[in-house]
Amino acid sequence: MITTSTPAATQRPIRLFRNKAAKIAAIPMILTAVVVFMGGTIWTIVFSFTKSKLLPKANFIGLDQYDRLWSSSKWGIAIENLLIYGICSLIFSLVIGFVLAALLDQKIRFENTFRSIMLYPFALSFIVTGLVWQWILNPDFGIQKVVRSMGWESFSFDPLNNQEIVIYGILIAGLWQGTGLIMCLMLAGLRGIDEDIWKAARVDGIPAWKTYIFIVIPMMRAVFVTTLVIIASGIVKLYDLVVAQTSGGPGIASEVPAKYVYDAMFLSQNLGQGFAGSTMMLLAVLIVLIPWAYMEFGGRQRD
Amino acid sequence: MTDATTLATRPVASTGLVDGPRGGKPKRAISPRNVFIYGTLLLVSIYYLLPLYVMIVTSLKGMPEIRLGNIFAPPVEITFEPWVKAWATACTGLNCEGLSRGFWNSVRITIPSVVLSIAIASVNGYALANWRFKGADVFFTILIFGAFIPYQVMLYPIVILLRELGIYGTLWGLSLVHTIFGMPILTLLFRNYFTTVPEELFKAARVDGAGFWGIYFKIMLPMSLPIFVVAIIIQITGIWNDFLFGVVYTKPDVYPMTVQLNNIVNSVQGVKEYNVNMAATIITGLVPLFIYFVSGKLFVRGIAAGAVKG
Amino acid sequence: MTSVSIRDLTLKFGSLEVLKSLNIDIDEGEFLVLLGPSGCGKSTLLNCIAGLLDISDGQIFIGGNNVTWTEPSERGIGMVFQSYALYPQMSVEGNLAFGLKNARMPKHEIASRIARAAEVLQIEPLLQRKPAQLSGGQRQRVAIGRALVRDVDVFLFDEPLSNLDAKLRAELRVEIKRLHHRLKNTMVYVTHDQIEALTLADRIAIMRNGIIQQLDTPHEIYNRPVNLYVAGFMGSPGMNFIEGEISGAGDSDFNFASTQIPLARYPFAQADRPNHAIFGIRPEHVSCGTAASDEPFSTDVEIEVVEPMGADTLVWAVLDGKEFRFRVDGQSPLHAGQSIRIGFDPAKASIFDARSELRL
Amino acid sequence: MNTFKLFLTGASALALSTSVNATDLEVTHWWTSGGEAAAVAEFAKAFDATGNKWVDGAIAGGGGTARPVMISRITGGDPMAATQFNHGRQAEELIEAGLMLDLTELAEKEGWKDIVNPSNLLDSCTLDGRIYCVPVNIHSPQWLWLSHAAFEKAGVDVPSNWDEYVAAAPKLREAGIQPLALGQQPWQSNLLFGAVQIGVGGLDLWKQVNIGKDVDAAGGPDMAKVFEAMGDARDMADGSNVQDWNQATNMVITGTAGGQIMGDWAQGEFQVAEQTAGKDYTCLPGLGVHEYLSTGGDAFYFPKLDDAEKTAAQLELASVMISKQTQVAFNLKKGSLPIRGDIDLSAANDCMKKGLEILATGNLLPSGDMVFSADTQTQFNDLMVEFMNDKSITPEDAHKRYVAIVEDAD
Repeated sequence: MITTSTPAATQRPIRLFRNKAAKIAAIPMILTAVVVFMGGTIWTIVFSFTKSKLLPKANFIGLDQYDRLWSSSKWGIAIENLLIYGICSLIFSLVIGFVLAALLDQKIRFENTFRSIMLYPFALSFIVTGLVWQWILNPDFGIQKVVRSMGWESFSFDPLNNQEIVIYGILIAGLWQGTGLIMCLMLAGLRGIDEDIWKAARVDGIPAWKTYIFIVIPMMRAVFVTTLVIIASGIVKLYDLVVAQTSGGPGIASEVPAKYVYDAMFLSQNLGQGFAGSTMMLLAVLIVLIPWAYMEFGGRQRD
Repeated sequence: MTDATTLATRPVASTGLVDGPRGGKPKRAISPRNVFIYGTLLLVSIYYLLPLYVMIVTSLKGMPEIRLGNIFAPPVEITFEPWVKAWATACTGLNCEGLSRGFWNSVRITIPSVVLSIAIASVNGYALANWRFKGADVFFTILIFGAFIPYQVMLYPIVILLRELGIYGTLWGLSLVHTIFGMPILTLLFRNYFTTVPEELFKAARVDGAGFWGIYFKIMLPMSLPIFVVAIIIQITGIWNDFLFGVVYTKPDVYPMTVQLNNIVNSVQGVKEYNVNMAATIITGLVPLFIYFVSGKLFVRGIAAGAVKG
Repeated sequence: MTSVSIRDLTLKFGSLEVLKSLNIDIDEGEFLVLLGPSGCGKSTLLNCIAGLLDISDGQIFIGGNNVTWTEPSERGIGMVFQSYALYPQMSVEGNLAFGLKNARMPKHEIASRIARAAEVLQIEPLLQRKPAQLSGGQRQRVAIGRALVRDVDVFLFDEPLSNLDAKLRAELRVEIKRLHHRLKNTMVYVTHDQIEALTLADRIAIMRNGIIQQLDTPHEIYNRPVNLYVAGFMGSPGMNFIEGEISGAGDSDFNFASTQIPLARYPFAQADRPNHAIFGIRPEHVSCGTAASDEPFSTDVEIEVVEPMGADTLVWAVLDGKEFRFRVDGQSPLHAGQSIRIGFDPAKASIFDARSELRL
Repeated sequence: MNTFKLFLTGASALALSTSVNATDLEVTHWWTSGGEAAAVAEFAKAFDATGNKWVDGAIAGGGGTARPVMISRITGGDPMAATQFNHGRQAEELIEAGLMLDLTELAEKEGWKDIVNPSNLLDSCTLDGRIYCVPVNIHSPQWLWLSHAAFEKAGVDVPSNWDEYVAAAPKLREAGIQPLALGQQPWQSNLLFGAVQIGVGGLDLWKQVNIGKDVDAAGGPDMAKVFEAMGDARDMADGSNVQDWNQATNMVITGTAGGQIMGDWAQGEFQVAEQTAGKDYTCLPGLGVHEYLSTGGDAFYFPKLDDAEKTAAQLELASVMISKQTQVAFNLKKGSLPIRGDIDLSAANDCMKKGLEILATGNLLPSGDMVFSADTQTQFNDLMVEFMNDKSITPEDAHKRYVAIVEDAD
C-alpha cells in the first residue's frame, strides 16, 4: 500500500520557473520582439505626432503629419503602386511558383538543372536585380533596340520610361528574383502530398488540373501560409529594387511607401513625416497580420 | 522449396493471346504532354537565364562595342579588363582599389552575423516548437510582425539601441542588427522544422533524462542539417548583399563589399561603364551564388522540411 | 505492494477535461493494459504517469513516492513508444547509452547494462548500426532495450506494436510477455488492439472519453462486461445486441418481435429489472446444427453471408428480423440462403438496461 | 528636448575611438564623380602634407544615401571627424544639440570674416554668433551649357540666351539631337526650374517669392510666364532618359544633346573630357538673360570628438581647407568658385571667369538651401519632376501646386 502521508518528493515548482531553461533561451527572442519591434514601433508612432526634422524631438503637433501625408500626391502614388505591385506580385508569385513546381513535379529529367536555373536569382540582391533589369529594359540598349534592329521599327517596350507601366517593369524584375524561392517552397509542399492521392484521382478519372485545384492546393495550407508571409513581407519592404531600377521615376511614377518614408526622413529631413508614413505602413501590416495570428494560434487547440 | 511450390501450384495453361494491346504500353518520347512541359520549362529558363547571360556578356565587352552592338550579342573581342577594373582599380572617392577593398570586410561581417543569428534563431524555434510556454505565441506573433517592418523605419531606434548597449560602430553591433532582422523568418523556419520532428523522440529524450540543452545539442541539432543549410544560405545571401546596415552601422575601414559596389555603380565618371558595373555585380554575387550552387540539394530538402508543416 | 498509484487524476486543456478524476492502483509486477479507441485518453494518461504532461489535479505515486511534480527521468520509469523514437543519428549502442550517460553513470556500468539488455533482447549483432539500418521489429527491440537498461521497476508502453505488420506483432507480443515473466516488472501498456490486451494483461482498464469504464481481469471483462460499451468494444466480431422487453419478475423472458428467450438461467445482479433491455450474446457462444437443439434456447435463422476465416467461419444470419452473427467450425459446409437451427445458453449472455446501458 | 540633448551628449561620452593613430581623420562626403574625386584629392593631399592622414569615407549616391550615415553615426556616438554638408539650414539641429565642434576661435584667429567672399557664406555657417562650418566652395546652379557640335550639326548658330535656344529646338530635333538633356533625379528638375525662374522671371520676382515667400507674387502673371517656359523646357527634354546629371552632361559633351541646365559643377566634366569653353561648348549664367547667380555651396562640419589630439587635427583640417593654396587647387578641379576673394585664379577658364565677374559685381542671390528647408525643397523637387515627366499636368496646374507649397513653406 502506498503511504499517502509521504511528503511531496519535490516542492511544487513555481509557474514562472517551469520550463526555466526554455524561457531563458527565449529571452533573446522576447527582447527582440518587445524591445526592438514593439519598442521601435511605439517610438515611431509617438514621434509621428511631432514636428521632428533632422533629429527626433518631442514637440507634438497632433495629426498634422498625417494631414500632410494624405494630401500628398506622392504618397497617393506610392500607395497605389504598392497596391498594384502587391496584388500582382502576390498573384503572379503564387501562380508562377505553383505552376513551375507542378511542372517540375512531373518526374521530368534535368529537374535539378531547371530548379537551379529558377532559384539562382534569389542569391542576388535587389540592387543587382534592379541594375540588370534596368539595363535590359533600357530602350536604347535593351530589348526594344534589339527588336527594332531586327526590323520591327515601331516596336515599343520601355516600361521604365513610361509613367503608366513603370511599376510593371519593376514587377518583372521582382518576380525574376523571387519566384524561384516560391517555386521551391511549393515543390516541397507538393512532395509532401501523399502519393495515394494521385492514384485515387487517376482511378477516379479526375483531370490533373482539377486534382491540383480542388484537392492538392487545399492540402498545402501550411506551405501557402509560409509563402504568404515571405511574399508579403517582401512587398511591404519593397525599396531597393525601385531605387536601383528607377529611383522612383520617371517623375514620381514608381514611388513606393518605403521610399517615401526613407526620402522624408533623410532627404527632406522631416522625420515626423517619415514616421507618419511608416506608422501607416505598420498599421496596414497589423490589419493583415492579426487575423493570421488568430487563425494560427487562437482557433487551434493545443494537443 | 521453390520446386515444391511450383509443383504444388496448379499450372494454368496458356489459352493464347488475342489481338489488341499486349505487354508494356508504348511510350513516345515526344508526346504532346512532354512537348508542353519541356517547352514551358525551356521558355521559363530563358527568362531566368537572360539577365545572367547579359551580365556575363556585357562584362566581357569593351565600352565601344557596348555602345554599338546589341546587348544580347556575344562579345566580338573578349576582354577581361572590366573584371580587373571592378576588382582592383575602380575608384570611389580617393580609393581606387575596386571591390577587393571590401571583400574581406564582407567576410568578417558575414561570418559572425550568420553564426550568431542562426544560433539564436534555432534555439528560439526549438523552444517555440517543443517547449511551449505561456505567452510564447504572443511573442512569436510580434516577431513575425517584425518581418514586415521596413528596415529604413528602424534605422533610428536601432541607433539608439546600439548606442545604449555601447556597441555602436562595432562589428558586434552590426552582427546584432543582422541577428535581429534575420530572426523573424529564421525562427519561423526553425519552428516549423522542429515541429516535424516526432514528438515521441522528444519525449523519449526527456525520459532519458536530457534537459532543454541536452535535447537541443544531442538530439535536435544532429538531425537538423537541412534546415541549417537553408538558414545559412538565406543569411549569407541576405547579409552579404546588405548595403544599408553595412554603411550606416559601421565605418569606412570595415565597409562591406556592397558599399564599394554601390560606389562603383553610382559614381558615374562621364559615361556609365556598364561593363565594369556588370563585372562588379557578378563578382559581388559570386559568394552567395557559389554557396547556393554547392548546397542546392540540401537547400531544397531543408525548405521542404521548414515550410511544409506549420 | 502497490507499484503505481493514481489518485483523482484530472487533466484539463483549457476548459476541455481530458482525464476525469481517475483512480488506479497497480500492483508490483502487474501487467496493466489501458485499452480504448483512439482519443479516449489512454495515451494521455500514460504520458501523465511518465511526467511528460503536467496534470491539473490529483496525485501520482510510483514505488511509494509521490512523483506528481518529479521530472520524467527521475520517476523510475522506462518508456517505449509507438514510433520507436530512436535517436536517428546515434548507433543502437548510443541509443541505449544515452539515458545512462545523462545520469552520469560510470562507463563500465553502462557497458555491462547494455550487454545484458542486448543479450536479453538478442540484439548484440546490431549494436553498432544506426536505426535507419534496422527493420521495424529490430527497432522496437532496441526501443524496449532503451527502457530495459534503465533498470527501473515500471515500464510504460505506448502502443509499441501498432507500427508493425501482423506477423511481427504476434511475435513481439509473445516476446513482451516472456520478458514480463522474466523481469517481473510492473508494466503499463497502452493499446487499441484487444487481442494484445487480452493476451498480455493481468488486468485491463477500458477507457472512454477520459473515464475508466471497467478495470478487471481479461476474463471478467470478456465474460462480464459492466456496460454496453465494454461489451461492444471487446470481442471480434462483436457481440450480438438485440433490443427488447423483459417480462415477468422471477423466471422472466426476453421478448422481441415474435421470439421469446427464457432468462431463467441468467444470473441477474439485482432483483428489480427495467422493462426495456438489450440482450447480448457473443457469436462464439452460439452453437448450430444438431448441437443447437441441446441448448436452453434454439431457433431457426436464415443465412445471408458466409465468411470462411480458415480455422472457423463467421456466419451472418437473420434472427426474427434482426441481424445475427455466429461462429461455426471452419469445416462446416454452410452457404448463403440456407436456413439453419442455432441455439445458445442465456447464462452466457449479457443483459443491459436499455436506458443506463449498465449490466443487469 | 532637454532630455534628448542629455542623452545625446551622454552617448557621445561613450563614443568608441578605435583608431590607433590619433591623427587619422575620417572624412565623409559624397563626391565620387570624376571631377569631384579629383578635387577631393587636393584636400587630402594638402591635409596629409601636415603630417596627418585623411581617411576617405566616400559614399556614392548623393546626400540621400550619405545623410543617414552621417546622422546615425553622429547620434550613435561614433562620429566621423569631418563631414560634408550643404551649408544652409541642414545642419542646424545638430549644432543646436551640441554635437558639432565650435570653430569660432580658429575663425577669429585666421580672420575668416574678412577673407570669405561673399560674406553670406559664412553667415550660413553661423548660429548664435558662433561658427560651426568651413565653406569650401561656391556653387551656382543657374547655368546653361550648350554643345557647339550639336548646333553645328543642326545648322544653327549657338544661341546666346534662353529664347534663341527655345527657337532652335525644332531644328535640333530634326537633326536627331536631343534639344535639352535632363537627368531623371528630382533635384535636377527643380534646379532647372530655379534657373528658369531667375532667367525668365528676373531678380525681383525671385526675391519676392523665395525670400519674401510672397504668395501673391508666386501666383502672379510673371510666375505664370516662368511656368510657360517650363512647359517649353519639358517639350525640349522629352526623350531624355538618363538618370544622373553627369550622364546628361555627357550627352552635351558628345553632342547628342544640344544643351543642359546644370550647376557650375558640370564644368568639371567638360574639363575631364578635355573640352575648351568657347570652342567646344558655351556656358550661359542665368540662361544668358538675367546674369544673376545664386550662391550656395558645400561646407564641412566637424562633429565633436572627445579626443584632444583629434580635435586639434580637426582644426588643422579646417584651416587647410580654407587656405589659399588649397582653395585654388580644389576649386580648379571642382569647377566651382573659391570662397575667398583674395586669390588669383588666372588659371581659370572662360566659364569660371564669367562666374568670378558676376561674383565681383555682386549680382548674387542666396541659394535655395539657405532660404528653404530641406523639406520644402523636396516638395519642390517632387512637383517639378512630376511636372517634367507627366504631360497631363498643365503649366497652370503646376503653378497652382507651386503656390500651395510656397504658402506652407518654412
